[in-house]
Amino acid sequence: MSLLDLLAMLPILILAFGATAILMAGAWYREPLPLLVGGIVTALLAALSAGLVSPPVPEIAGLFSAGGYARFYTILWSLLAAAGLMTGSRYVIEKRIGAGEYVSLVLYAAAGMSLLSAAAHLVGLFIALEMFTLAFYILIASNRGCAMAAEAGLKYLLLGAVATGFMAFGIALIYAASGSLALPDAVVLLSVETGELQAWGLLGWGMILVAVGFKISLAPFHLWTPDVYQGAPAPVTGLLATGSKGAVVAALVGLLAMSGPVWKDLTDLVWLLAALTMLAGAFGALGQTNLKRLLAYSSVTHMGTLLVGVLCQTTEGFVATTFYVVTYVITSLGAFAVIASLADGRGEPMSFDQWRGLGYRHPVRCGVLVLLLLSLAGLPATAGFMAKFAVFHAALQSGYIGLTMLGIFASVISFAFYLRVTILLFQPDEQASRWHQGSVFEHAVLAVCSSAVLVLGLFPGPLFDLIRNILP
Amino acid sequence: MNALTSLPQFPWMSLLILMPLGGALLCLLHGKRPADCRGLALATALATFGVALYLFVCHGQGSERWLLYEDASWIPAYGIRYVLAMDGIALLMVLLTAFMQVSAILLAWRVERHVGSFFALLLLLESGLMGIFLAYDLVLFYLFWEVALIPMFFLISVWGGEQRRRAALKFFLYTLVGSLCMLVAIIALYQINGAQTGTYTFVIGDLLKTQLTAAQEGWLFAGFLAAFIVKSPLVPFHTWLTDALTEAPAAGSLDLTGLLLKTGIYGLIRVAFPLFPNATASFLPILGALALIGLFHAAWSAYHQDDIKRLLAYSSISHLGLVVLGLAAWQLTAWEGSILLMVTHGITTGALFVLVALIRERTGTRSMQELGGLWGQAPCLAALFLLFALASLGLPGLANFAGEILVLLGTFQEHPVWAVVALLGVVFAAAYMLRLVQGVIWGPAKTERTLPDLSMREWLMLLPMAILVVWIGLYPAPFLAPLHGAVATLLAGGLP
Amino acid sequence: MIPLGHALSFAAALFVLGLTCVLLRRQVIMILIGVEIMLNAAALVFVAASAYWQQVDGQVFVILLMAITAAEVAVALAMVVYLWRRKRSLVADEFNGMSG
Amino acid sequence: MSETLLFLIPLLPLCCAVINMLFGMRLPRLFAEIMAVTGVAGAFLLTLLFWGYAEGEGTRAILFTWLNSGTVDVSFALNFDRLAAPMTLMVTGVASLIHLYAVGYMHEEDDYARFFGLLNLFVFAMLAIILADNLLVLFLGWEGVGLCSYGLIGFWYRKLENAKAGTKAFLVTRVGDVFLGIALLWLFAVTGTLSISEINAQATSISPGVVIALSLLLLLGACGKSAQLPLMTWLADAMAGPTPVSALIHAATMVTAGVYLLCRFFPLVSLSAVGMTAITAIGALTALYAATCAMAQREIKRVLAYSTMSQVGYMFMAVGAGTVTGAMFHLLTHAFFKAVLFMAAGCVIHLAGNENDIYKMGGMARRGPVELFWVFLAGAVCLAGLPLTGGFFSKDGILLALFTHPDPAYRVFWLIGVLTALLTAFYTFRLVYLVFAGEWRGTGHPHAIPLQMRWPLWPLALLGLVGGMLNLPAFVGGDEMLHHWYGDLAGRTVTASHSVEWLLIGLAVAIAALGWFAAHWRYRNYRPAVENRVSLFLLNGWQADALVDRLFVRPFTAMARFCSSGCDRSLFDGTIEGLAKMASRYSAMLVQLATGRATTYLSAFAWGFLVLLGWFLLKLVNGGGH
Repeated sequence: MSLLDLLAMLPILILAFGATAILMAGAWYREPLPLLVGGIVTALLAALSAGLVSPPVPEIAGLFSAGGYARFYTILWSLLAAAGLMTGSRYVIEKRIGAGEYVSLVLYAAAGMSLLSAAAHLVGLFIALEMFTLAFYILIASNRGCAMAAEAGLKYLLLGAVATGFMAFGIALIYAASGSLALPDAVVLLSVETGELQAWGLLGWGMILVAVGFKISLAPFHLWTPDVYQGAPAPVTGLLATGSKGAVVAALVGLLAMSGPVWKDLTDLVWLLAALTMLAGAFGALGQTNLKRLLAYSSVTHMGTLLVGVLCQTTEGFVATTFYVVTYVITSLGAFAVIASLADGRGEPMSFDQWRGLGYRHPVRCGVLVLLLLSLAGLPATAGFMAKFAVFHAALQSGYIGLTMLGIFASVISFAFYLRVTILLFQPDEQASRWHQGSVFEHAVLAVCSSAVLVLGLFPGPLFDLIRNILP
Repeated sequence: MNALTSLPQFPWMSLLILMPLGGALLCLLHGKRPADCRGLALATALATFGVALYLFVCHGQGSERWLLYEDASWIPAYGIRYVLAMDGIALLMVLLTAFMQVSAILLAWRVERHVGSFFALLLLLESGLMGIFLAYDLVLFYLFWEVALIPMFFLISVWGGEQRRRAALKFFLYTLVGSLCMLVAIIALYQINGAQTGTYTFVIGDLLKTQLTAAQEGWLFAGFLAAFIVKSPLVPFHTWLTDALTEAPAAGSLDLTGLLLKTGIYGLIRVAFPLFPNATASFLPILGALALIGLFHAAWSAYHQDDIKRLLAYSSISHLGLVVLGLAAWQLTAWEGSILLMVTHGITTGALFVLVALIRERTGTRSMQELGGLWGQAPCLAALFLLFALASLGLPGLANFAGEILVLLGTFQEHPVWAVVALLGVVFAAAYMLRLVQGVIWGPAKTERTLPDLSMREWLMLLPMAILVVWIGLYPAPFLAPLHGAVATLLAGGLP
Repeated sequence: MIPLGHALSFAAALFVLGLTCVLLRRQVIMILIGVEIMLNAAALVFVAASAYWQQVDGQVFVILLMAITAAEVAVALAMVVYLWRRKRSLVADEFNGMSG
Repeated sequence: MSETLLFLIPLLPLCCAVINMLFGMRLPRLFAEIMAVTGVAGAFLLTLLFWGYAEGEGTRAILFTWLNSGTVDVSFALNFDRLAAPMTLMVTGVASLIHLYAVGYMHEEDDYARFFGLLNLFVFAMLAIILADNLLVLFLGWEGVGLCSYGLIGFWYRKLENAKAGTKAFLVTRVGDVFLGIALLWLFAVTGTLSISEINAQATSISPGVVIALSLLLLLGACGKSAQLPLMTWLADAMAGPTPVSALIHAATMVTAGVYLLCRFFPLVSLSAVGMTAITAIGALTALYAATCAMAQREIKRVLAYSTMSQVGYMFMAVGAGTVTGAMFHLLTHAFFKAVLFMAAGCVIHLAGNENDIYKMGGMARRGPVELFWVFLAGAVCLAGLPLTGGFFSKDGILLALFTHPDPAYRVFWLIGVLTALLTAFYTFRLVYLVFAGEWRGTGHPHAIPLQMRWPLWPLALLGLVGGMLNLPAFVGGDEMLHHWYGDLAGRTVTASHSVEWLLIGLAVAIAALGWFAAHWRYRNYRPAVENRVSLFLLNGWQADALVDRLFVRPFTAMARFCSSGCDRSLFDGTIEGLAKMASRYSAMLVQLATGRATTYLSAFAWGFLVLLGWFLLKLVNGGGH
């Protein structure tokens, strides 16, 4: 591994070493705030380096690509980590959670996501996936005071472990069938390879799909989502809902972008998954009376829509998917940040009874929440609309009319449940109680997210062009 | 058109859209001080109206296709442009919007809860409407189309009546289904056209040249139709309107009936018909039939109502049925009549909604069972109520008649039977309107106390409307003049 | 040497066994053991495949897999201990506070 | 240009109306009244002043363009010609007298501004009908008079019955207006113009079938306003309005607008024999029907209302018989004596203490001022058609026209006319006897009758009596003035041998006398009314209202209920709500999948995997994955 490779993976190194250093520091230095700030700075540094330092080599040790696509996501996930730390700061301080551990875990997770999005080799894929999955096992259960957190941790752990098993076996089968773990070859060789081995290979891809389906919670592998989202502390949920899913999707896009005809065999399976997921998410969310669970199901719907974009396998599709990921990450993170910012001694406001009439107690943050929800629903002039627009455009172009119609149907239903929440927020209710007024960090995150949602909604042009350029 | 775009001109239309938007933001910021909000909102609305009036007076008589045209690149990635174009029809609608908005804001003067947000939403709605009437790029059009829904949704769901949440959701989702169908159609059309010409664009003017097979044209047209018919609304897609109008706060229902309904028909005129001439040609008979059914169904339903607001809601549907009938006749006079009728209906029915709100303020009820004898208690109020009711039942010399008779004269040229049947609807209109008048202002007074008559502010609201109603009734020429060119072009470009 | 097909079939059987264990047992520990079996099945395939293709990649991956498994087990057991402390029980289904 | 000044005739009342409506209550009462009266009187004087314009071809004037779109070009145009001029003179003249009368009649009413405003507005609208050169302007007046009559019938709005009567009048006449509207559209479609004079000019070029349809439509339109069968039910109830209103609108002017309309379009209508016969038939039937009803009425004003109906029926017959002169002649005389009768009736009601029922009156001749009796009698003899009165000559002219009509079918109408004349004489004198003869049977206390209510009666009564001079037949040495004035507008010139004319005169005299004697024999000494089924049937106007209710009103309301409750509430809303419910049911089902137990999720995992496996097997089975 040459020096150039090290330079190429500078951002990752910053994240990893920063994390380790803070972990060490945390061991005997118990003051949380400096550690948090340190973590935030580290994450921002990583993002900066990824943005400024153009890597000298296209690939790192044949495991990870260092192309524009990878850098783009590295920036995104580093910023996400920073935002996650900002939203999590008050939670860490008030719940007396070891700041060192928390910060380092978040940074590790960010590193993992960045690597996953850059994976150019099945080994790299596996390592990266495990990297942030392990981090999340701990983060989810990190709130020791709360039974739900433990339960969420358990559920995520069990399913995650099984998913890992599937992942490993799937990779193994592919390797057996194609004789290579490097990504393009694994697929290409598979497609030229004939005989019964190819069947094994396809089976392998199927198993990987199962694992992926768990990570981005596609129906029927989505059932854990609401429980875990509800149980995990909101800042962690924010990361889980955005980063862990986005990174996987990014990897998927990377895979598909270079994968060839083999995937044609998978298309109608993916079609089915996308349709199921959109509907399951939409209908599941309709009956919810708990904001976090509602957001969980809505994330399921969004993953379904994303899958539509992935399915297209055209440049349009990949552009749309990537844009969708970005907007989804921003919006969803913002939504959970609002919840986190309201949390206080009583915990987080979750059930609709707690939210009723809150719009009059905390107008600004509820206004932001409404904006974000409308963006999630896909109202024009917000980022969400441009994302949906791009995806449907791509889908129609590839002739997936039925899927588009399903998507339309799903978004009608999603409008229904998002609007129910907005009505709830501004329902005159005198006994609506006050919640925490939120820290500077949280407000900063909210400001960034909401403005980003509007900017991307009104002037998405530059981002689209950027994505078009960096696609592998 | 290019000549127009090339010469630099002041972006009046953007101003029309942005001014209310700015006002809305200011109102939100000043939410703590209601008085400021009122002043701000009124000032904004007046300024917008001033601009609209200036455009009407100075640019209204142009003879070229577009009186005003603005074009700028917006989202090059998808060839989406920021194109605003104003012809005579758009000009009239813009003028109507600006005018009604002033009254709406005056009507909302008494709102106590969250004044800032209320006025902000009203202004946001205004800018959305302006956008709908001016946008000439399909994505831009769709954007405003949806954006206009949100303020109305909140106006209903927060400030509305007892059933407000149900009504608001129903209103939003019902119209949303339609507009999402339109979105799909828009994208599909965009792709077909792009595949043919190689340049991907959403500008309506460029999409006109798209070559479509009959099947494609039918489906796309259906997509657009879904949005516009639900919004218009034609029976049987009208039930959202009655609930929304009944539950909405006074200013909201004023805007809803006076302006938001018109967007559906406007969309037909400006987008659906020109883009899909052949489909339109084959669809016109169905449209006419729907219009007639709506006309009578709504009139009958109106006759059965006890809540006067609901009655007026149905009367709106009935009138719009006549408007659509005029369009379906596809004849110059009928079209001009329809558009004029859109405007006048906005004013008269709007005024009636204002009066209903005032009556509600005074008596605390909207049920004809409990109302009556208003003439003895508040003569001016009652007199204006009578005036607008008569206008709305199409009394010659008042505004609606001018539009209606043109529609009928034009329609009779093409489809005598339609016109005759529609004429019968005139009796129906008289039936429910006189029932309304009888229930509200005649008869013995139900309450002994004398009610306060019109205040200064209320006069300010109603007097301009009354004057307009008489003016358009007797001398509609200035409002017809801008239409001639535009309508002729549309008709020529529309049917092959 | 053993043909790849046999190895694959055997590994598949192993995998299925692990999966059934995961599905049938209620104890968290047992479920985790089932997962371990699944992972080992994967390892087996890797070994066989690398032998078949005459490459070392497979074996490398096996080593890696072991390491990762170890890490995972560590976390998992920590979690188990934590759960036991909370709620003197390790039956997975008793942790059903949230549903719907 | 001076002919534009002609617009002053209608605009003068309009201005007074507007001023009265806007500021009337703020002005001193006297001023409002004076303005109202002078407005109309001014119009009268102007008509006299501009009389010259009417001669020859008449004068057209255009104020400004009203509607202009495509081929439609409608302008406010009036046409002051030989047909319009006398009518204008009559309307303005009678109206000014009635306004004077109204000043006295309403002197206790507080809401005078609305009253005089509407009354003036009515005069304007009526003049618009008369002078309109454009069908649409005529329609404006047409609806305008309807509106004013609506407002004035329901003037005492606190009694809901009055308001209801007004609404009824408006709606029933609106039904007629629909037919007029259809005619309007159709005329525009065939002639491409709405100018009445041009339409008449082109009349001959329209295909006969269309002409028949058009004339029938016009007839139906006229029926609405003139309360002819089948649209007559509103007039009797319209008597709920103040008496001056009944005198002006529902006797002298508005109800005759239909006749005027037919005369206006005579060049068109006269082209279709069918149309003419229909007009005559309608007129004859209405005349008979109304006369029979009038015989059984108990309220003085309702008697007069039905008599109006039947007299207007005569005018229709005249038009149908082809003599515009006859129609207009009877129209004018009828306007005079019927106005007198109503105004006198108003005085009677005052004297009887707002008592309407003639069976509770009697002895009015001695009770009230004596001239009241004479004036009423003058009107009555004209109505009954006693010799040498105006009514006598005009009615006789019509009967003669019917008798001498080439088509033998018209003999039947003539017979009906004669029979009606008999009945007319009878019920007229029944009225006179019951009201004025015998002893006072009432209870109410008499109100004083102010001066303004008395002397306007005289000129009208006089006009009614000597009205015959307007168009004295040649054989009694008259110069058929009106006939010559109309010239080519006059329609068919009735020619008959002197013997026939004398015969008819004799017959008419005999009939009038017969009617009188019958009434004398029956009502000379008061006997209470007989209550049998026939009289009740006639009292209720042949149960017309009940019929209309069963045929139209109930189905309409039923349909309304169906549309509102049946369709909207149940069907449309039901569907929507049903969909919503279904969605939530699905959601509930889906949510149940998430049991909260990790094992469930694991098994879901497994199921998903199984599905995958199955899918792969499928792919392998059919043509192994490539």
